[in-house]
Amino acid sequence: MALYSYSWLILFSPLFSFVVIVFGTRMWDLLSRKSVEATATHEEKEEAEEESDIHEMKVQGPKGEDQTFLDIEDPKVPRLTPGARISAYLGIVIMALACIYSWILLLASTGVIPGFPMPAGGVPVFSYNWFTQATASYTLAFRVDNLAISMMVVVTTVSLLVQFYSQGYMERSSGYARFYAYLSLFTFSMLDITFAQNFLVIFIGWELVGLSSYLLIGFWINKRAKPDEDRLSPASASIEAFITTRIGDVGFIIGIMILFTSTGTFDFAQLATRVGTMDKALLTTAMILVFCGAIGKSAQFPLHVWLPPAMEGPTPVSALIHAATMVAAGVYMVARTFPLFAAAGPQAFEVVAWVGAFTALFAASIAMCQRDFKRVLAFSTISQLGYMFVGLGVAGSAYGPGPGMFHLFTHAFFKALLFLGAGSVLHALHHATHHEEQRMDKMGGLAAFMPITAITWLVATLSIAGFPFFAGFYSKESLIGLAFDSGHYAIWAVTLFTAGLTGFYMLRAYILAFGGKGGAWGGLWGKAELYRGEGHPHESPLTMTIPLVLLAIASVAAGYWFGIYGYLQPGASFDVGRFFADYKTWVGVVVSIAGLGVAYAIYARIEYARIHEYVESHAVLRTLHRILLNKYYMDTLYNLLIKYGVLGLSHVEQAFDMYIVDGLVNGVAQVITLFGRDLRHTETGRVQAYMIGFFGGVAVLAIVVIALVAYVK
Amino acid sequence: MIFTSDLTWILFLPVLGALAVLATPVRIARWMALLFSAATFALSLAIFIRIAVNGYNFGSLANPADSYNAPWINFNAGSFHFVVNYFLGVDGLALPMVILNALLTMLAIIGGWHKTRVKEYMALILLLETGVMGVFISLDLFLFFLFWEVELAPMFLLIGIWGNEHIKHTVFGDMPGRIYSAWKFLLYTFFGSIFMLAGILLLYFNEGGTTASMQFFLTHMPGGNVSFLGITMSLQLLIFLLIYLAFAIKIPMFPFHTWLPDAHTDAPTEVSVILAGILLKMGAYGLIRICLTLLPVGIQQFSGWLAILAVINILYGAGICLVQTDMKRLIAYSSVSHMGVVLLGVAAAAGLTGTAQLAFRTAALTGASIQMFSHGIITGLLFFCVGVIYDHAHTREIAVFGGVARVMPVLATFFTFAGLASLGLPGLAGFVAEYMTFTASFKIWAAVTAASVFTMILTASYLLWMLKRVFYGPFNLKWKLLPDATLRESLPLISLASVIVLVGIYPAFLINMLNPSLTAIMQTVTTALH
Amino acid sequence: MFQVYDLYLLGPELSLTLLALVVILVDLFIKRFIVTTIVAFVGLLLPLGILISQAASLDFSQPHRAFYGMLVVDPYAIFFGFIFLFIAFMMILMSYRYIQKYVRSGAEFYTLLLFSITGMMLMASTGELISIYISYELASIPLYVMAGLLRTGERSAEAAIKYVLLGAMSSAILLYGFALLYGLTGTTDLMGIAAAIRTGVAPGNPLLMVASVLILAGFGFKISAVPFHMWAPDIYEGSPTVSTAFFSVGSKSAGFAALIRVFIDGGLGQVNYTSLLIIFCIVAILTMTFGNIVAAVQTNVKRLMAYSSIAQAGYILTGVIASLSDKNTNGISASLFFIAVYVVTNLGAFSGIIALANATGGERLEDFRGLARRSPLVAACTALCLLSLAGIPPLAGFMSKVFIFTAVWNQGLGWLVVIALLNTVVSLVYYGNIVRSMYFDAPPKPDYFRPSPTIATSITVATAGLLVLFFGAQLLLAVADPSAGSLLAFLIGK
Amino acid sequence: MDLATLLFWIVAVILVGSALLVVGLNNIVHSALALVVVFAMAAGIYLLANAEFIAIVQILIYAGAVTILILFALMLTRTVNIQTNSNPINKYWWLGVIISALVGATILFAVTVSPHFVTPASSALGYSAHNSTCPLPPNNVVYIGNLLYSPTCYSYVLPFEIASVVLLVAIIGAIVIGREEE
Amino acid sequence: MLTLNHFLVLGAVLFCIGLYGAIVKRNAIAVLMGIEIMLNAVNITLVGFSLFNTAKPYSTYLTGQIFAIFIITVAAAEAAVALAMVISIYRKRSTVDVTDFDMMKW
Repeated sequence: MALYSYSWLILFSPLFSFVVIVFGTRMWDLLSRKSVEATATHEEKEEAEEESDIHEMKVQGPKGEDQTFLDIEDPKVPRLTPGARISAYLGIVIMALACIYSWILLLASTGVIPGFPMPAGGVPVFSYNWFTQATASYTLAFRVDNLAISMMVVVTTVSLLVQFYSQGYMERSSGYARFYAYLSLFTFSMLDITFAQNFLVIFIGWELVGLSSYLLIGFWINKRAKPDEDRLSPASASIEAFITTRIGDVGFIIGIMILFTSTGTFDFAQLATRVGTMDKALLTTAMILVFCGAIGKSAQFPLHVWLPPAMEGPTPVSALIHAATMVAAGVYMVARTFPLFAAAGPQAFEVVAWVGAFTALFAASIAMCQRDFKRVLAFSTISQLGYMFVGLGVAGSAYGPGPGMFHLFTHAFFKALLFLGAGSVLHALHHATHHEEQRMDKMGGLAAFMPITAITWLVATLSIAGFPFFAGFYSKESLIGLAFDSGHYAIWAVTLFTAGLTGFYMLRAYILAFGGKGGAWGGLWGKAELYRGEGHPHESPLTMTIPLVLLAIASVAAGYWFGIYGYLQPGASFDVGRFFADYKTWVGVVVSIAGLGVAYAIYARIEYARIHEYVESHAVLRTLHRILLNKYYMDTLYNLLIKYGVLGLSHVEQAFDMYIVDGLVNGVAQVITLFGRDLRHTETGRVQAYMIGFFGGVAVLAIVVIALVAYVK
Repeated sequence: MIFTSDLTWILFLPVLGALAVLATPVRIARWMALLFSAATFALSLAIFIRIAVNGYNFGSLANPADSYNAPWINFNAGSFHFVVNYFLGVDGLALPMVILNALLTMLAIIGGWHKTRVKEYMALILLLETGVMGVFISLDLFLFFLFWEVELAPMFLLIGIWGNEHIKHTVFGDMPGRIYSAWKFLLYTFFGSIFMLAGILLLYFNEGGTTASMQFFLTHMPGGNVSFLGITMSLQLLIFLLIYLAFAIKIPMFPFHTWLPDAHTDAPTEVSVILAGILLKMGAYGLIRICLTLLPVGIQQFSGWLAILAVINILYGAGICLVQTDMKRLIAYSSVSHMGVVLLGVAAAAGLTGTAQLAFRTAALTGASIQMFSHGIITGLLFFCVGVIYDHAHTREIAVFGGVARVMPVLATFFTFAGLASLGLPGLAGFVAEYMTFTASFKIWAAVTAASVFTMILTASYLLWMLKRVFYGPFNLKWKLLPDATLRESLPLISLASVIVLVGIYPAFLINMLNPSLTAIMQTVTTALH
Repeated sequence: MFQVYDLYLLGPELSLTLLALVVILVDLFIKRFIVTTIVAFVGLLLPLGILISQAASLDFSQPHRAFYGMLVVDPYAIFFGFIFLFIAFMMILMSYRYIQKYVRSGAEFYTLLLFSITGMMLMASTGELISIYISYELASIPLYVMAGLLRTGERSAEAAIKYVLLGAMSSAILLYGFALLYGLTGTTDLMGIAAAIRTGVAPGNPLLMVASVLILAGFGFKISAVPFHMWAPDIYEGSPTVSTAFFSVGSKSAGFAALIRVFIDGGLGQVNYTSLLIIFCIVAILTMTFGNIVAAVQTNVKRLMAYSSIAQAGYILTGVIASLSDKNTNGISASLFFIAVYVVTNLGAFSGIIALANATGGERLEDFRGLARRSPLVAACTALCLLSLAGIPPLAGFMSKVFIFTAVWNQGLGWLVVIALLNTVVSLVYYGNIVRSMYFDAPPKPDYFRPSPTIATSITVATAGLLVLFFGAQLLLAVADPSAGSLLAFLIGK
Repeated sequence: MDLATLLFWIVAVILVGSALLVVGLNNIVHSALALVVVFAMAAGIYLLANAEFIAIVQILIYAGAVTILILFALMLTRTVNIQTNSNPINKYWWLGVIISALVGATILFAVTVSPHFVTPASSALGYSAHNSTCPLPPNNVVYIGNLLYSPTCYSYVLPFEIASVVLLVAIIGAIVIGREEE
Repeated sequence: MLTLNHFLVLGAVLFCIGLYGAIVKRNAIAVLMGIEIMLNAVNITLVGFSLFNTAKPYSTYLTGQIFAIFIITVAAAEAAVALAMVISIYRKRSTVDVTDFDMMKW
């Protein structure tokens, strides 16, 4: 028990790092820098940041005047201050401790370390009451149970690796300490969700995750947008991420409100017992609304639009967001509230499954045509998250959240690997070209320069594609099969098809970046001359490659934790024998390999430029390519909606304020003034006019009074 | 003697300060102002600590934790009595407002350290503090009304003298913005207050006309119906409407809100801070203290409309923020939106009869009360931030900036922090209030609350968008020499940010302070509406 | 029976008359204006002393009457006596420098002032129509002259002739009203009139009402109630500012003193109460509304103050209305309180205007620009006085308004209160406008001027008075109520 | 119709006629002369109303002093064409007609329909200023003298005293006004 | 038979005429003449009342006449002041036309 109840240490350790960095090391840094700057000469100041990343751009100002803007991509300092270094080490060490603790918890709760059985219903670790009155209670409560531990392991592990990796990726960044602070905050937010015992806490974590992503995506504050590459500025991307997910949050909180006002509690356990008395339709509505939150955070259709631009953040952040934290939050939340979904009408799970399935297909189709290295991964994430929701939606109470969480678990590792690998590539390209480069048509053959990255990336590719015996194979094929078994044949078909697409686009990306026609292993292993960009890339430093290797191992190994079904839901189990015996498993494998094969056939066998020409020359393909490249024009549609719908309405309100409300008020004032101006002219200055007024008044009053006396006395 | 009560001192220390400021040379006057405002703040904290130490029972209207009652005017002529008592008291509802007032005034004095005509400025700020303080601690309706009016003149002068010279209102000739806005503020508020007086008189005479003590009306609620211009309504509703009009203008509630953006745009920073931070709370405080507590039947009959107006406030205010080009105007409209949350909470608290859903209604009211406090500090912080950037750049036009976080990292941090607090980020003050209000109000006004929640999107949009346009994105070279916030300018920022975090992560101290008061209010309401 | 004791009761007025004569004699022999001023000022202590001794020594359980009931010394009269003496003191303080600069015949100004004060005190303390009329003329004729005393002034002469012509008209109509009242009741003694009306006049009698209207018109002229107000703006504007100040406070309070005395003591409201009430309400509403709305567009401050004084008269009238039904004192108490506060406030405001006029000669709104920079004391005190007139706390004006409206509300006239309150919103515009000029605008010249010591004293006293009357409202109310009560004692039947 | 009535009618007609002349004549001097007739005829009316003293006072003060004053003023303010149109009327004359008529009509209506000299019940009079028991004087003048100055019987001594001050004030005022600028 | 109404009607008619004169005559002295006629009208009314006073205790018997005497006195004083003013303004403006006296208005 004590082992579990001290797990709040895990929860608060990243917060501790955050606080220490923000108020300790960073403040120390700032203060000491101030004093340095005060004495520094002009030249020294210039040295404070390398100018290589800074570009001037001329822009027409709002009033037609010329304005000069500085586009600063990734400001670097000549050397890191001690404070910054300490910040990083602190973050990493603390995260490592937390990670170790959470692994111990996992091992203990699975029984590998005997003697610490997890009590049913979990162990409360920390709680704090805001307000309680009769049936309404607002309490911050944290609890640890198996589900939490499984998620906690993912979060801490990936965070640790990302933090470790960032030492290399963020080298000499002027925001080094800030970055670590944000990473810690991000981890804390996610752990908050993980430990949540009730909707209040999960919502807090939910929003904090939004905040952390906002901060991290917008980490490079002065970077410009690149419209020619269809890329937003980090500042815009961060807002888009925050606001889009908030749209989902509205549904989420309305769902919470329905549950809360119907039962008087936010607590998951209490809710599970109390929802039985709720109106079924209302509960179903509430759960669908709660799922809206997941749609937003996990970037499901139609709120997926934030995720691709979120790639504007530093790549380790992308890894963290996509693998372990933000997007996983939605899945975790549905898993966490699984009993409530189960108690609701079947429509709730149907919605979850269908949204997942559709998103999986939708995102996969877009991913096929993207040119941006990271964006392919972004859409692959969206697609894979769709799988997870399918897993949750079709599982039913027999399997519980197992299938979905299993895929989340495996996906966390291989997707983190993919992103960190991509980061490694970008890092190398940045060094080679001295500017940011993410377009795959400027890559190619990179395997020759950076073998570790390439091989680990290939492992991850195969894993995500569901190649047999990699981690993704188990988690993905099992939930596709589950869709069929549970009678969702359409979903099964869709996910199956999507599996093929997954293989296609992942291998396409791999070959475009690392391989190419004429490379070794039939084009899978690139050569130096296949490189289409400038400069000479090099393999990344050890701080970056070590996490890649570790994750590559995990990308295979994670799939062998078959006990996860039973771990998460007593009674459920992953029947390995049946899995291998099932023909559907192998159908899935065939489809995946078909996808891989097609990709191989096209991209490893044909030069990239020729493929492009062919597509451009073919009307149908060209149109299709355009549509997919532009993501079905969803962004355009949303932009129009905001510009003319939302802002239009705002302008109408503004006009209403200005002309109707203020018009009325000012009008009254003007009428009174005019009235006064007229009335003052009764004073003509002529004394006899005054007499007329005087006696006229007397006469009128006298007449009135005579009339009054006659009638009212 | 009235001077034995600390409430008297909290009320008159600022006046003494104002006199001291006027009497001393400029160099000393600033420190005098700071000294007296700090003393007031310290005194308010002392009251808090004294009560907190003694078992944390902050009492309620019927039984305030600290009160003082002395006869002031007691005029009797036959059946006519005009009785005004010097009846002060703080309970859990008033004390947070008192502390907030003292704090923000002190910070405003720090913020306005280098104003022109600084002596008058400091003196007026201090006088304003007294007026507002009086509103929060008077327990006599006439006294309440009196203090309600006291604040007018200093505010009028503060906006008019130190306001923005920019001519933008051409309706009345070339009137500089500061003058137009000062007028607008003055006339709107005064217009509202006359109806409040009418309402108070109606209430006063209906209940015997022997005392205007709020405690008295707790047990003597008007009943019956009145016919007015052919419309029959309950007497309480009529009184409520009359009194509420003043509060509605102050809060400000749609459609009486247009004075606020103008006043904020043209007022100097520190005055905006006080205006948004405290003066708006006077309306909300009055709504809870007088309308809800003393006129539960009236407000209950109006609560449906109140809820609808609340959602209009929330969404309309937020929506209009999106197209603002002036930072202060944007924040002003955001105040409209945020104060709507208070309205919603109160509407929920009054929304049902009897003890139905009492827990949720209490929670909603608690949320609304926390919102009052948290909006005060958050908007205060926002305005201070705008003030810093305005002092340095001499413009508040959003469009002319870009990426200035590069040269103003400290300010950018605080501004972003404030923006995040304002959009209801957990861990900060705004979240506690909004979350409680929304979740609890949903029980009473489901559709309205559900609609209100959409403000989450809008609030995030306009705030982050504004921050982005000002601080983030490519850096506009025009501002390369823009200095960051100085230590003096940072002081208010730091203090308010700390309070925001404190309330955000440990709201219990505030909730426990409010709880006895609000429970008692709900008790009254349920008894009256049984 | 005439008794010597009666002379004691007449003491304040007698000594004032004496003082007026002394002043003119002193001027005759000692051609130093300062001496005249000091004599006038110090001499005022005598009537003040007598008044104080009356207030302190007399037993007011019964009104003290002298000269066959024509002189009534009751708390009401004493209350007004103090007000008028206060006005006299303040006027001498305010006018010293101004007279030296702008007014011819300084000593005569004081003499006329003192005579007028005598008349006003008598207006408040006579209980018989003939005496009231004569007092009315005694108070008025000096005013006509004072209007024309500006040294360089066609405007002043014009104001004087307008004033005298209209004044004579108004006294003619007042006389007609008195004559009709006499014809109706056969007596000119107010008590007798009240008794006759109570027992002899049937409800629905038009003569009583017409007489009331004519009397209202006559006194309405004095208090400048619409539509009998039309003299006020022109004469306020054209007269020497010190005279204007005196008109605005003296003429008005005397008018109200007599109006209330005649209508309440004479019991005119005993029959046809509703009709009289409606007439008064019409007049009051017109007065408030017209005064406020037109004041809002004025640019000459004296003219503005004229309209302001019209509007204020409207408020006071509501208080009178509240007591018309003759059975309660609250309306009159409130009115008395209001008048006292109004006097203090207006004197303060005019002190400011005079101080500015002394320094720059300007009295238009734009002359007030930036006064806060040029003379902070004057600006601050003027602003406080104006805000008090607008009814902003913590100044006595607020109390007086709240109190009068409360009293009116208590009589079931809530709608009248609402109208009056709406009017106060408009009034805020023009009072605020002056404050705006003084504080918001840049001064035309960046100079600094110091008000003369006398003006500084008067403006400070007035401003301090406002604060004192605010915090110590209870004290004044405690005086005002017995004063009002003494007026009603007979009617209530004590 | 008795003699008094007949005389009344004659005097009244002359009175009204000359009053109309006062307001109607275009020559201000003629108007002033007609005013003398008005004053004289008014004195006649007073005589008919048994008010001999007032009649004499009227002749002395009005027909004498005031008329002289007016004539002096006329001379001192002589305008260019005193003969032809020294006494014009303004453009409001029609309003003047209406308003005078209305005022007169209302007063007449009120004064004629109402009873006069309603007697108060003696008990209603709480205060007894009138109850002096003085003998009825032999004639009007003595009676008036008594009423004005008597220290023992009911007399209007206070207004009389005030009136004296009014006259003093008027003298001072007229001098101050009339004095040339220093 | 001479009745009270004779006097009252005469007074009212005279008052109207005086009022008319005061309102329409442009010469300030003529205005004053009108006012004097009005005061005379009041006097006639008072004297008439006095004649028909039926209440007649000692003190009130001749009140109307006393009133009239005071009116005559005061009216004379007032006339003196008014005429002084007329002369005064004539010296400054060379006119006695009251319609010209409109320097102050609005």
